[in-house]
Amino acid sequence: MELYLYIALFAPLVSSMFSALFTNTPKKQFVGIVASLLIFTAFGSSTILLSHILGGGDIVHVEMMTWMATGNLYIPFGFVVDQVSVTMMMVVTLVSTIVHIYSIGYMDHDKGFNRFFAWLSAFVFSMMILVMSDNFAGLFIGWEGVGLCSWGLIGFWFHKEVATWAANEAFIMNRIADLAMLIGIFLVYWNTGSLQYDIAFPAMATLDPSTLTWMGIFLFIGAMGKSAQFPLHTWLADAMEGPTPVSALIHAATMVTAGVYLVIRSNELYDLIPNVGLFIASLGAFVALFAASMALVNRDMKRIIAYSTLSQLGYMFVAAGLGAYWVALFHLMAHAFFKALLFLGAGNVMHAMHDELDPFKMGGLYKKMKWTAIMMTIASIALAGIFPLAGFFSKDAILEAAFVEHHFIIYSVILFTAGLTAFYSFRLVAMIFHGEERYKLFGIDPHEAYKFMLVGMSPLLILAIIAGALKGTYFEMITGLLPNTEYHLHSELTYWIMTIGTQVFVALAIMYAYKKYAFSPVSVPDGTSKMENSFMYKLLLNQYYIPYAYEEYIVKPYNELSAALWKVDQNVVDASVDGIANIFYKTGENTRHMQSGNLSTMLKWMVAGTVALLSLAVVFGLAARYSGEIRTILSGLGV
Amino acid sequence: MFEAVAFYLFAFLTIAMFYITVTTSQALYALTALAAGMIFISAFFFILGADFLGAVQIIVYTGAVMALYAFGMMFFDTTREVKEKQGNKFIVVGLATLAAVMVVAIFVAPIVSTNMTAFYPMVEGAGNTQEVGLVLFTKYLIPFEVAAVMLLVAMVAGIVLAGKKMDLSLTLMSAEQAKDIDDKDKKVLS
Amino acid sequence: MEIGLNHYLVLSTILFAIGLVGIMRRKNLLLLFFATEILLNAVNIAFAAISHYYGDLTGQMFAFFVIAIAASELAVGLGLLIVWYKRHGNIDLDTMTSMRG
Amino acid sequence: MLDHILSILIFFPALAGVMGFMINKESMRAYGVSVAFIEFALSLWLWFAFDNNISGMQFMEHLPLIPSFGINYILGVDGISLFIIILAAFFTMIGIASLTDTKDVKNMIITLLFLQMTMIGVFSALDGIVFYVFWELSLVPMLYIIGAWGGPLRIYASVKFFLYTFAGSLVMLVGMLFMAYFFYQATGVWSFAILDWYRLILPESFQLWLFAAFFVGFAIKVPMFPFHTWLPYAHGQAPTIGSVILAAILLKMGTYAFIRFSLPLFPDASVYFMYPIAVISIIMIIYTAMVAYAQKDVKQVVAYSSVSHMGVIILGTFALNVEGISGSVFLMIAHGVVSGALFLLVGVIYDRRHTKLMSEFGGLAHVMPKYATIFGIMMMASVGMPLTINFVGEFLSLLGFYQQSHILTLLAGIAIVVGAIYMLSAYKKMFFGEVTKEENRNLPDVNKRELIALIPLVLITIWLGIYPKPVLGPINNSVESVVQLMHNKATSEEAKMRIPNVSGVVISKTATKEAH
Repeated sequence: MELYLYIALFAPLVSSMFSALFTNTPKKQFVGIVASLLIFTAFGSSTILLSHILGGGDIVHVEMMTWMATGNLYIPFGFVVDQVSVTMMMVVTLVSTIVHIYSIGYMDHDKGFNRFFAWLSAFVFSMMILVMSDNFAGLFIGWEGVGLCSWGLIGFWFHKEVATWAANEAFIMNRIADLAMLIGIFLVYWNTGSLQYDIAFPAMATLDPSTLTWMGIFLFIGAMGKSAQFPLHTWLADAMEGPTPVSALIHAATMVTAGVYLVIRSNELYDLIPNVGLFIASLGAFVALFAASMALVNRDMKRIIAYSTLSQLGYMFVAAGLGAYWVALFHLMAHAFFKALLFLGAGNVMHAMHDELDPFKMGGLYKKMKWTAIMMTIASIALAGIFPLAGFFSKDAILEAAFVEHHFIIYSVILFTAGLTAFYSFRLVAMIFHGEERYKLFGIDPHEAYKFMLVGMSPLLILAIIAGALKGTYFEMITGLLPNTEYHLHSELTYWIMTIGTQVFVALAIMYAYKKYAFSPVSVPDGTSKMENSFMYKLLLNQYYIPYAYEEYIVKPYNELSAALWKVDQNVVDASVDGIANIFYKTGENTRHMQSGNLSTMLKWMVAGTVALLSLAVVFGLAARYSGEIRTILSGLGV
Repeated sequence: MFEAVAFYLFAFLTIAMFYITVTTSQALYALTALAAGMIFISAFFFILGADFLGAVQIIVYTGAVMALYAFGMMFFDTTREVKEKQGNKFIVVGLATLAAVMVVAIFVAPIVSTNMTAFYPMVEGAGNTQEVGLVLFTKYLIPFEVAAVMLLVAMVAGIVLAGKKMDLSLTLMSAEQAKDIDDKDKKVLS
Repeated sequence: MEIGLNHYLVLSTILFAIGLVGIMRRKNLLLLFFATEILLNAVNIAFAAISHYYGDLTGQMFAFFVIAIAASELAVGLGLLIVWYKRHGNIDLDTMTSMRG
Repeated sequence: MLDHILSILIFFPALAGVMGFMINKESMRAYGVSVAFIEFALSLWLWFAFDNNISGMQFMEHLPLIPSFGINYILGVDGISLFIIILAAFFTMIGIASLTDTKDVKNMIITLLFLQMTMIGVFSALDGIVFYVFWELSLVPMLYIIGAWGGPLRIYASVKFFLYTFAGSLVMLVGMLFMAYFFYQATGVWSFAILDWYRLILPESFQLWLFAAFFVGFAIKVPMFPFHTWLPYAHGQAPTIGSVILAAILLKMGTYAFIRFSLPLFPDASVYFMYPIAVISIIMIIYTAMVAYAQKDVKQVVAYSSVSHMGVIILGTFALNVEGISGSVFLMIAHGVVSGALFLLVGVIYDRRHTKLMSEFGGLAHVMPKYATIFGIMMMASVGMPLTINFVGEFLSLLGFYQQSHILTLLAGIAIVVGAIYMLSAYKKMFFGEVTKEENRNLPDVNKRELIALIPLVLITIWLGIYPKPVLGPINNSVESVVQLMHNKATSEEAKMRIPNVSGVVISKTATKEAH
């Protein structure tokens, strides 16, 4: 099994390095194909590992080599394939295989084709390290690695100012969180003496709760950065400047879920500190609502999907925070499938619309892009959580968990958000595929994507539909590692009322979206309508003015402070050094007149100098001679 | 008693002579006063029983040094009154006194405070010259020889330095002529 | 009245002071040399006196060497002085400013 | 030969430098490269022959110079100095190989060879006076390099560099003399041998003063805030090769000396001053990082970033535990490689455009993709990306210091955020966007000679990032013995508590035994 582990881990690295060889050469189709094949190999190995684990096999745990060892610290490159990581591996390799295949078509005309695959495969490698590592340091390698690849991929079109800006923003914002994560790791090390999961977690049980709380908080702040939780969320929407496959893979399916993975991985820690868990859940619920509200009015297709991702991450944190780790992981998995599908569909639409992102300028695309439309619609249904698609099972489980745990505020918030989710998803679908063909006004001639891209997307489509059916198998497997908290309502009746109620609520939201955007005329907003001028609309459209606030109250002061500090450096620190030098210089300059060249004067100075030295000698001589007496006098004076 | 009278007398005379030396505006007076002062100092040496040193003092200083000065002065325009700008007298005198007191204090303090024993005690029953000879040619032989060589070198140096163009009277020469000679010197040297 | 070492030392100090005054006052190089001689002689008296009162000949030896050195210094110094005078026509200290800083 | 390998390492370049006067101009570069290569090979041999399991000094040489004052020519290496010596040899080689068409190449190479002598001398000297002599001598070639081959303000910069560091080291010299005097007082024999000093247990009040005296010398060299202002000038005016050597090796003298002198000699004072120094380091980290962000000149960005990283090294050193000190020693190597490489990279673009202003660039990734890639790798290493060399050092330094203070570590950790800010924004300004300046449109990409210099650095950066063990192992052994020594020597309660007791007690004793 170890062989498969290594194949799964290193095939993406090989793919990345292979593609990197061709970075500076013109586009080569085979680079994409080879990369896709290698990632598929990784997928195959992951599948074998999954079946091994499913078949009740032992956890595969290897230690490749030492990384850092000094003092008592010992960090190896160790990898573990257990129930949690194998699930993540499956998600990562599956989605990335599809995205790789899709990218062959999507990046067809881009001159950075080869470079794209190098970055993309590197990302997969980092992600694999992240999920497979058996210690916190290894996790951190992957953590930073995905950050790096995300930076490279958001800024892939580096000639665009916005893209590079967004890349830097993402990187720096993640760095802030990484700092907290690093502190969390230090806390773990100094308190448990190891960074290995299998040593550190059992050792935590005996620790002081306040230490554990800090540990949990710092690790969670780390997770917040990667998973773009409030207040570190702004980078995710801006990250949509990257190529769409990147958005699908990194900013929907895999990287952003790393935070959730971390919390799930640290379940033994968070079980000990339910207060932090509650905080995580509350923040998750808040973000779910907060992000969904921003998605309601946004006019950028990809940003809408990004906000929906954010919102769904909130759901996952609700589950994880409430201790329903397996539910969180299940939602993570299901979400990866339908969200990637949604993004890839959006990519098709973008391609067709020549990189136009405003859904108001689309409409009626169903006729031109039938398959894409079907896929996106199904993905949206799954996202909305309609029976029997994937979203239903996972989201319903989260709602149940919140209800059973008696966190009714959280429950009602996420229930309400579910309605919002349905509304904005179908607002998007309706505006893109139905209604008037507004794109004609802009002289665009849309076309369906390549066949192989659509075929490549189909596994996601299937999984988005049937993932729910896997819930039973999944539950059996995952509870081998995670706490098997099952959430059963006390009465059947409540369960049915809740489920059906939710479904009806969601369906109504969908219908409302269709009514408003598909069956009634939609015009391109020009800032005149009453709704557009309302306070709420503006607030939502400007993302609660948070990016503005960051710009105004953090970025600008930082710039100014930096400039000011530079001035300080030159005019205070350096100037004082030069000032000291100048004192000597001036002294020399002023006493130069003593050196008049008049020997007679010099003789006088000489005698004066002799007198001075002699008197010093006398004084010190006397002081040394009478040191005892002097000391008595001084001590008498209280010195 | 005799000793005291002699000491005070000579002390007064020496101080007076040297005072004249440093204050007078006539170079010849200064020279004469200095020579006289030197002879009076030798008197102290005799009083202190350092007969040999006294003799040397008279021979070297009054005989050789003063003669050299006198000859040297022939080259210079000594009839001219020495004009000197005067600075602050108090500073000069004050500094001088301070320095003198401290030098003497510093060097003498250890001698006075610790009971020094003589390294080369006077030999009983021998004359001063004999004693000096004994010490000088045993313990101080090498310094003595070095001093001899130094004197020789100094003599040669003095002759070489002063002896060039002795046939020309530099005092009576015009500035141009002097310069010509000077230039020739330089050429020869280079 | 006994004349002691201190008397001689005081005398030596006075003479030394006079010499220093001369050094600082005099502008004529020749007279400056005179002042140096005074300094040396002042010290010689002290040496001889200490030698006498401690019964140690070292003091006299030193005085002896001082005289030797004074003589050689004079020989060279006077030579230099004459050369200088030949070049510049005077031996005034105030005109020697080539060492101006 | 192996018995005298350190002397050979020190004096071979100097000798070769003297011989260099006889070489004619055309073949000088080949001569310089081959001398530097032989030297590097020798240093590798030193590593090969180095016994990783011994924590004390190895290859000791002993030659009396002024025995009555205990000044002897004593050399030796341990895990702490070994790699800096190799790094010095390596960078001299890289530097000479990558020398571009500077005027007076011959003199430059000779100066570099002399500089190499002094650098290796500093890191292998085990006698206070010999150490001091090399320490001061190293200023001279650097003064020439800045003063003769520098930019328009070179005289100011070089004089400032010289006087500033010189003033500091004089205070250090006083400290050393007192140390030897104290040794004399305690034992009746004079000795300047560092290993002898190690055995002294000083009273705490003495420790504080001596620590302060040594600190001034070291802090200016490092340079620590607020003594850092000579560095940007020196870097700004120095030619590429000067900056590379300065950043890669010369600055390490200060941090190395902290570990060699301050910690083992004054354990109580180290504990006493730990918090103030940590605060200075943190100011240094954040403040210089922000100043770096405000720079318009890319070389100044790298210069200030280098100061910022030195802050982390100091912090790791004053963690006073094995993790932190090992980390800081490793970070010295890492910082040498990375900032050296960054200065070389800046030199590459300066050779082409004769400007270092970032506003003159933009969109370089289009025209010079290889250059952008290498710069990107080095930038990421500088930012502290895991699996690059810098991360190992930074991680360990911060991890170590976390044991001493949580909140200060959190503040110091801001380094990874602010570091990313200035580096990424500089990278963005230089490489991203459209090509705006016409002059940039046809810039040639990195050429062979530059690649020869840069590729090894990239490889080292990644190799030691993934597998630091060959370097970290020996470092760890020696650091353990230093920490143990400190623990044994510490007199105050607090110091005993702060400095951990490493299990391998025997090691430090053998180390001192070898000295005699």
